[in-house]
Amino acid sequence: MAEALSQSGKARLGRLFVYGCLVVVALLYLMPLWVMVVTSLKPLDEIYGGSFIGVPKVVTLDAWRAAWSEACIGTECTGLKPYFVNSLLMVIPAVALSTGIGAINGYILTKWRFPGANFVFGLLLFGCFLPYQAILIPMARTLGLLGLAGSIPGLVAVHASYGICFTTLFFRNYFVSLPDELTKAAMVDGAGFFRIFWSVILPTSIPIIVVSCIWQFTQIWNDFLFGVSFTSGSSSPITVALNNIVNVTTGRKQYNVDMAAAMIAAIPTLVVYIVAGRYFVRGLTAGAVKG
Amino acid sequence: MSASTRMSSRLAGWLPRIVVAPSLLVVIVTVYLFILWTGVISVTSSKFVPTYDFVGLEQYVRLWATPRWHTAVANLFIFSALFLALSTGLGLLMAILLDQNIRAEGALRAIYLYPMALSFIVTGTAWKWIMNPGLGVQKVVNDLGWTDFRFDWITNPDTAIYTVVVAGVWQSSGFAMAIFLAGLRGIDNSVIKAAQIEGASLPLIYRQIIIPMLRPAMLSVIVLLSYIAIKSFDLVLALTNGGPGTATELPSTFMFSATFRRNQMGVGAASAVMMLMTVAAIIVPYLYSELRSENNG
Amino acid sequence: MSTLEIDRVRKAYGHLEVLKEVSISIGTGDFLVLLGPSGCGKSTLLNMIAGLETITGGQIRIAGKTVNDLSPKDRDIAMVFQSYALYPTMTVRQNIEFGMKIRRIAQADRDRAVKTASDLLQITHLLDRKPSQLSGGQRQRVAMGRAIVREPKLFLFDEPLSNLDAKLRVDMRTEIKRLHARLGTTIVYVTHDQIEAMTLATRVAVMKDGVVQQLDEPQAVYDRPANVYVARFVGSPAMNIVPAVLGAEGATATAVIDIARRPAARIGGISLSAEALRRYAGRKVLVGIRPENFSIATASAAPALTVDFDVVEPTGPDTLAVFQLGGVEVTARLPPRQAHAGREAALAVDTSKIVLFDSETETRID
Amino acid sequence: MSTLEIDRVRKAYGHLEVLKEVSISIGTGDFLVLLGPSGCGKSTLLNMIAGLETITGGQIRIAGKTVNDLSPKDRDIAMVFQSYALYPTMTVRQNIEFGMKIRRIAQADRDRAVKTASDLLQITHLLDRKPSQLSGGQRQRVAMGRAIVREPKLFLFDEPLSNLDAKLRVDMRTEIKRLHARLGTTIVYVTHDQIEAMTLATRVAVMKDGVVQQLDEPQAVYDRPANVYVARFVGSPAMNIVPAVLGAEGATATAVIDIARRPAARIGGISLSAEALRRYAGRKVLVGIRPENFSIATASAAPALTVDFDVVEPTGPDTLAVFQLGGVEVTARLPPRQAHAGREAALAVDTSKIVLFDSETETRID
Amino acid sequence: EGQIEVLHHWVSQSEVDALNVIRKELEAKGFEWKDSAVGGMSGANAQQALRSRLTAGNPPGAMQFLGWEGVQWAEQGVVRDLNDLATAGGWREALAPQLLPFVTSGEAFIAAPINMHRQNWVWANRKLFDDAGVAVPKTWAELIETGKTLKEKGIVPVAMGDEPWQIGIIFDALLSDINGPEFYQKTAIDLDPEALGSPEMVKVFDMLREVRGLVDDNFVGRDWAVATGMVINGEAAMQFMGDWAKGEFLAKGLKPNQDFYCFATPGAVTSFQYLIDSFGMFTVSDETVQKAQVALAETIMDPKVQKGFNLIKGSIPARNDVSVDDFDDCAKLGYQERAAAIEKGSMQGAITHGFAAKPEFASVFSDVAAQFFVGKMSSEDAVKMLVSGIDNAR
Ligand SMILES: Nc1ncnc2c1ncn2[C@@H]1O[C@H](COP(=O)(O)OP(=O)(O)OP(=O)(O)O)[C@@H](O)[C@H]1O
Ligand SMILES: Nc1ncnc2c1ncn2[C@@H]1O[C@H](COP(=O)(O)OP(=O)(O)OP(=O)(O)O)[C@@H](O)[C@H]1O
Ligand SMILES: [Mg+2]
Ligand SMILES: [Mg+2]
Repeated sequence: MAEALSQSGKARLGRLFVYGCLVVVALLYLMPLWVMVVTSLKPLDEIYGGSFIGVPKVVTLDAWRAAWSEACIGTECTGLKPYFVNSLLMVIPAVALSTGIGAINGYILTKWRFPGANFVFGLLLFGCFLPYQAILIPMARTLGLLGLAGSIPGLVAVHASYGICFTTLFFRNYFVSLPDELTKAAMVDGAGFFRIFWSVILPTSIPIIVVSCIWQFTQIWNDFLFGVSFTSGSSSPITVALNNIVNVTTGRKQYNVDMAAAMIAAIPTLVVYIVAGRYFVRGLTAGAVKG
Repeated sequence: MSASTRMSSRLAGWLPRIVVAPSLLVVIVTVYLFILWTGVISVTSSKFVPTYDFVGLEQYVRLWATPRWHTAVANLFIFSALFLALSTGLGLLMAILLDQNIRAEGALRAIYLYPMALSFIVTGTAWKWIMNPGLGVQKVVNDLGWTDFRFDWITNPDTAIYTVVVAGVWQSSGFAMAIFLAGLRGIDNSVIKAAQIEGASLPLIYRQIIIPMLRPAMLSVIVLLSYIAIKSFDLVLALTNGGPGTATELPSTFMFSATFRRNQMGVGAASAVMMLMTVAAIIVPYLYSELRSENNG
Repeated sequence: MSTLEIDRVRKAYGHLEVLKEVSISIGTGDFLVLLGPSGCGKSTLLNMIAGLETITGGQIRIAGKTVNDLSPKDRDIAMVFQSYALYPTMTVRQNIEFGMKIRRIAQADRDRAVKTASDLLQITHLLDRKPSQLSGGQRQRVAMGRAIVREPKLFLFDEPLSNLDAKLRVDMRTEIKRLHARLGTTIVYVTHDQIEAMTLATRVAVMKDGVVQQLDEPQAVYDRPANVYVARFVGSPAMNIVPAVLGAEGATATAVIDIARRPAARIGGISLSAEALRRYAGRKVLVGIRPENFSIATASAAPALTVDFDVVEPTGPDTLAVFQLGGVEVTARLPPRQAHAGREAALAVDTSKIVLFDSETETRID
Repeated sequence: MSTLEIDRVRKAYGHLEVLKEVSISIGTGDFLVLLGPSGCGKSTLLNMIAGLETITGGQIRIAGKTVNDLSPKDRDIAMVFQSYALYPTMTVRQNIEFGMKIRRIAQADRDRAVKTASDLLQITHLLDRKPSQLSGGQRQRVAMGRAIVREPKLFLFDEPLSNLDAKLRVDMRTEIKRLHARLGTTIVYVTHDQIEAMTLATRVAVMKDGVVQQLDEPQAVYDRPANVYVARFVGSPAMNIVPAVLGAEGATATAVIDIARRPAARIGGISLSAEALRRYAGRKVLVGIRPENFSIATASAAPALTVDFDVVEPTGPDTLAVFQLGGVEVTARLPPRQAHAGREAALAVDTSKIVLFDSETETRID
Repeated sequence: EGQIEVLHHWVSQSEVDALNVIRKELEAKGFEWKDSAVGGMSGANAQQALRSRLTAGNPPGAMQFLGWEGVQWAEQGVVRDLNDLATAGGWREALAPQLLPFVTSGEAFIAAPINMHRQNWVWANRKLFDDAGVAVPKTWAELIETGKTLKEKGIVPVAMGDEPWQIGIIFDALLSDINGPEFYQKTAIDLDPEALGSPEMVKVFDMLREVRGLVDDNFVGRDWAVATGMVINGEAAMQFMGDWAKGEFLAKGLKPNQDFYCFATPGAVTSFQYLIDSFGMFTVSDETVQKAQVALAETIMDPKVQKGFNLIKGSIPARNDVSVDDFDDCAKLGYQERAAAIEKGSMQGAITHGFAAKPEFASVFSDVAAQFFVGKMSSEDAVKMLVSGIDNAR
């Protein structure tokens, strides 16, 4: 729709203004990132000497090295490396599970509606708004009963369960806009419930799969509450390790390592945003727009 | 209108329900059963660990007699209102600007979106420094010569909550922007042309025509942002840790500290129930109307 | 190829009755068109034949066998949808093959079937494209190809042409007609476009609010509509329905029609059964005259009425002239350049084509 | 109300030339239809007239005044879009009022204008509804109402009827025609539907690939198309274009056309200028015959050719018969029940309506 | 020989180095140490993790306890009784009696204390004191005066952050220093409503307000170690902080009394406000873990280990019978003052770290003190708020 608006002579000034605004906002947005980057490149003494957000006098990558492979988390001085792996082991199955289940739920709730389907959807949807602090203890008990306590599979199960609510929302709203005739055609062609889902519906849902994966990936990767509650020690996800590096009470904070660690912890999500960001907006356009 | 269909065998007809049942079961247990459990705790005298002796609404009375909880509730309203208004406004503005055929759209979009990707455990520290009058923005501006410039909200209990709003807006407005952008991309070009022919100026066109047309996008932005507002936890912990004093306490931090730091599990559960009720009061009517109108349409 | 019997079929969504005891039966090789306005239940009926909707009451028999409880894939049907419903992520070839793949037909047989169908439909060069790379007409052909390879007993079409532009619609119409002639399969075809119904069908069922108004050959529906509704729905411009008073003149009837600011027109020589003549003589009736049954009065065609033309629309081959008759607006289809807006004209009427309707029940009087 | 002159107007998007020196000029009260297939540049031209697109070259003058550099709102035009472009969040009344509000017209005047327009369009009872609560035809009326209240010098319509169903399209067409008659405003109207062009226009510009092929009165375009392209584009079913060899017989020409498995047909008595006759005698030409110019041979109309009918499509008022002639497929429009598929038939041709084209340049030979 | 998982919230460098003394000793005995650290929020995160794990039936072998935590878990019956070991090792005799409520439950010994921190220290930059010509203050009034003198010279008198626990350290000290240890006992431990609402309490808040006047405005969000850095750099003169701050000075090569002062918060009776870290063992069925638990408890109570640990940590051994000869001057001073305080009854647990009132009450103290400190509340209102808050938590 933009072309419709851009024309005429005085438009040039307007465009200058638009670019100006965008760049200023972008710079403001980048400010915390800049603080993090410069801090991570400074030696600790410089920071405690009072230089917090200025340009570093000495640039060193020690903090990054330390954060990745040397920093102590408790008495284990392994850096973030092993926890990074833990997080990957957690996030990949959890995202895959919640997205997969959400997709099939959305499929059923739109293409195989049964009496009460809307009610079921409403039940699932309300789960999106649950304050998680409220359910830690019962969840711990349940995981204990299931023998999943303190393990990555347990954490995957927790994330997947609560993720279903959001992914179902995403997929349902997307599938509502897919013509029902597609399903009917496949049925006449002789395809069954799963075959239609797998061969016809799923291949058309790439944009919303991307949206769902980005959202879930961000939420699960950055989760701390469940991580700290349901895992321990060497099976912790990266946010818990990050917390242990950062959240020092009666010790001295190593700000440079903290910042480097935070950025290392954020790399996967940043990569996901940058690589898939284009599809993100497209996917939202395609259907997730309805709340 | 849907392909709700019959199949030859009974089992096949039940297949969709059978497939959706496990998810439903999981959600019923992990959401509703757990809510119920929390509700039960809130009417017991539980302190350190759950105990199951019924004490009526005592914990609620206690909760509402706690000044800290009042602060938390008041803050939730201030924070949610400002956070929603500013994130929505800023997101909308950026989306509109980004929609003007911008050359570096991809890069700018990534910049606006990246805060969503970062964990607040550490960006909180960066913000803390930026807002600290002796280190951050105020110092930089003062050093540049404007010595009267003040940006010391974080030091004042009355204004500290606004710093949480600022950081929250920074984190979430990009997401609002993405949804609005998607909405804008879906608007019919010719509506704008029609308004142009009628002599409407660009700001007028946006104000009177395009923005009202973004209502569906607006709704989803508000739903998702409310979700973020209600769950704001890391944000407060990392930025102000509830301080100065208890000035930036929110219900979520209150709940956590009551349950895990103060041995008042009953009060924590009561506060959780209060929060859930607030959420339900807002969300349930909305869900109801959305799903109903879809049935009719 | 087979017969189709729809026997007192009903459909209700909750309290809403969408189809009310519909009975239609057609023979092998017939081309049945379900014609009716939006929302009259055409698609619902078609979906019930396909097995995509449950049947509330009555029976559907394909080739004599009741299929009420069969799933779509067991009914031996193929269906083409208004939106074509091509699988967007598959190529044309995969789209056409999909049903065969599911039925585990060997690759060689599949290739052969695809080849035959795509040659027939002239889409062989498109086989490796995705639907999004096709034009509307090409998509339509692919959808038909997908149906053809199934070699079903029954083809079902749900408004297959309504997404095409006018020009293409005419071409594809002819193509479908030709296909039917070549394959000889029984076809049920849904449309709200009466021209499609007229050109394609061997049998037309005109529907309204879930009730079949008339089931007949197309020309019969056109010439002898069962009621005013059908008369108006079939034909474009629609049949003119003019209030008149009936008079008897020997064995034929005369319709007396008011014309504003002029003496009443008397159109005589309308043939009618003796009994009807007796019953309706002197009473109000509705006179149905098709636009093409007016003509400019000449020596051989005596003038029946004199009117003032209101609007004149040349369409190329013809000119449409609009005027007032009996208090309603009436359209006549005349040869080009013979009508001029605002002018007076003397018109003749082909009385043999006139149809009369009861002014209360609006059903045809014979 | 005013004149419109389009003077060697060009439009290029980068290297892509979309309009190539288009020149059209119409007088006050004219109804100009831009007719052409999708992508030929109709909307682009209309948008340039409206001021919504920049002009690459040439001039556009409204009422004699060059408007190249005026913004849309200063051109005193109103426009109706294909998608209607109603403001979805405003009521019908607000939609109609919006432009007046912007121009700060007093409430009382606004109310009066809305009343007049809505009465004219019979949408008074809809004034408080939102566009989403209206049917397609009602939306169309609202869009027109919005245009009417502006009382512009020039109305622009961009395919305003193409989103309506067939029946409604016919009705709204008549309504627009009537509106034009009543208001007398100059109108530019874009469509790809030739029937609309024929019925509405006082002047038709047939376009192809950014070039105007013919600019004339509708019946002239129909009867004497400038080239094969126009001949085929205007009229439905399209004009039949048959290869033939021209022979001279005195002052008239005779076309000799091959017919498969039969002796060649000789259609004589085609009038042609002496010079053309000389030039084309004995050479290959293209013969254009409209479907309605065939008729079943009778005593008065001598048989010109005997053919085998291939497909026969009854449309109600007429029957379309398809057969082979000169190696191409030809359609004839005949009265109902006179044609039968697979049968032999003797046809007469109205030679006065025949048009000849050069077989190389495809332009008309006079 | 066996493996033991140890859940703790020590994540900073010096804490971890100290902990490694225990770990090495244990590993020397042939046991494997599985580390589970959960830092943050003064151990609340670790508490929460522990609670989840106990609920799930999957407790760690050992857990670091702070304040009443151990006792409360013992009351739930999930903590292992270490009485046999305690008797054999003579723990009771080696520990100050004030500690016993935190490591025993009924008859049972439920935790092995490793160290003792003193919370009510003042750390001061000697050079600034000398330049300003001021001496170590003997009373709070003197301290305030000293501060004002320094402030006039453009020095920040008191460096601190706005975290409630940093404010709490000052409040705890004032509670005892202004009105004596008995008042501290009555208010912070016995929660006597009368004492809580008394005019004496108003005086405490009045003094706290005076201290606020000595703090710069940029204290929001400041880390305690950053504040210590300010004292080291000479930007600020004093800091109220537990003895973990000492490590910062020593790490810079500064010498006690020579470059910096360490002295107790001034009071008529010098108080010793302590906090201890102890390790408790959870009841588990796995025998190898049980063996490791015994080994760990013995290691912790080993005087040699206590010495090694505390030399690094900056605190003093929990055991009274460990020689502090190798320790620095500040530690020696603390050791001496502890002995005196035990006799005078002024060795008392710190509220701020949960060694006085139970957490639900302690948090009321910290809430009120923090809100008072950062806001503009009057002392009377603060007292009222304290009384009603404690009442509400009962
Ligand atoms: N799932 C449903 N629940 C309730 N009513 C329905 C449902 N599906 C269709 N209807 C109603 O049944 C009636 C017939 O619908 P149907 O789709 O068969 O109409 P149609 O004749 O095909 O119309 P169109 O030409 O618009 O496709 C409509 O009034 C419609 O609203
Ligand atoms: N902004 C643009 N940039 C490049 N090419 C364009 C642009 N807008 C239109 N075109 C091209 O110009 C040509 C004419 O477009 P136009 O919209 O005028 O066609 P049209 O005749 O209105 O077709 P339709 O009937 O489909 O509306 C098309 O080939 C189109 O692809
Ligand atoms: Mg339908
Ligand atoms: Mg166009």
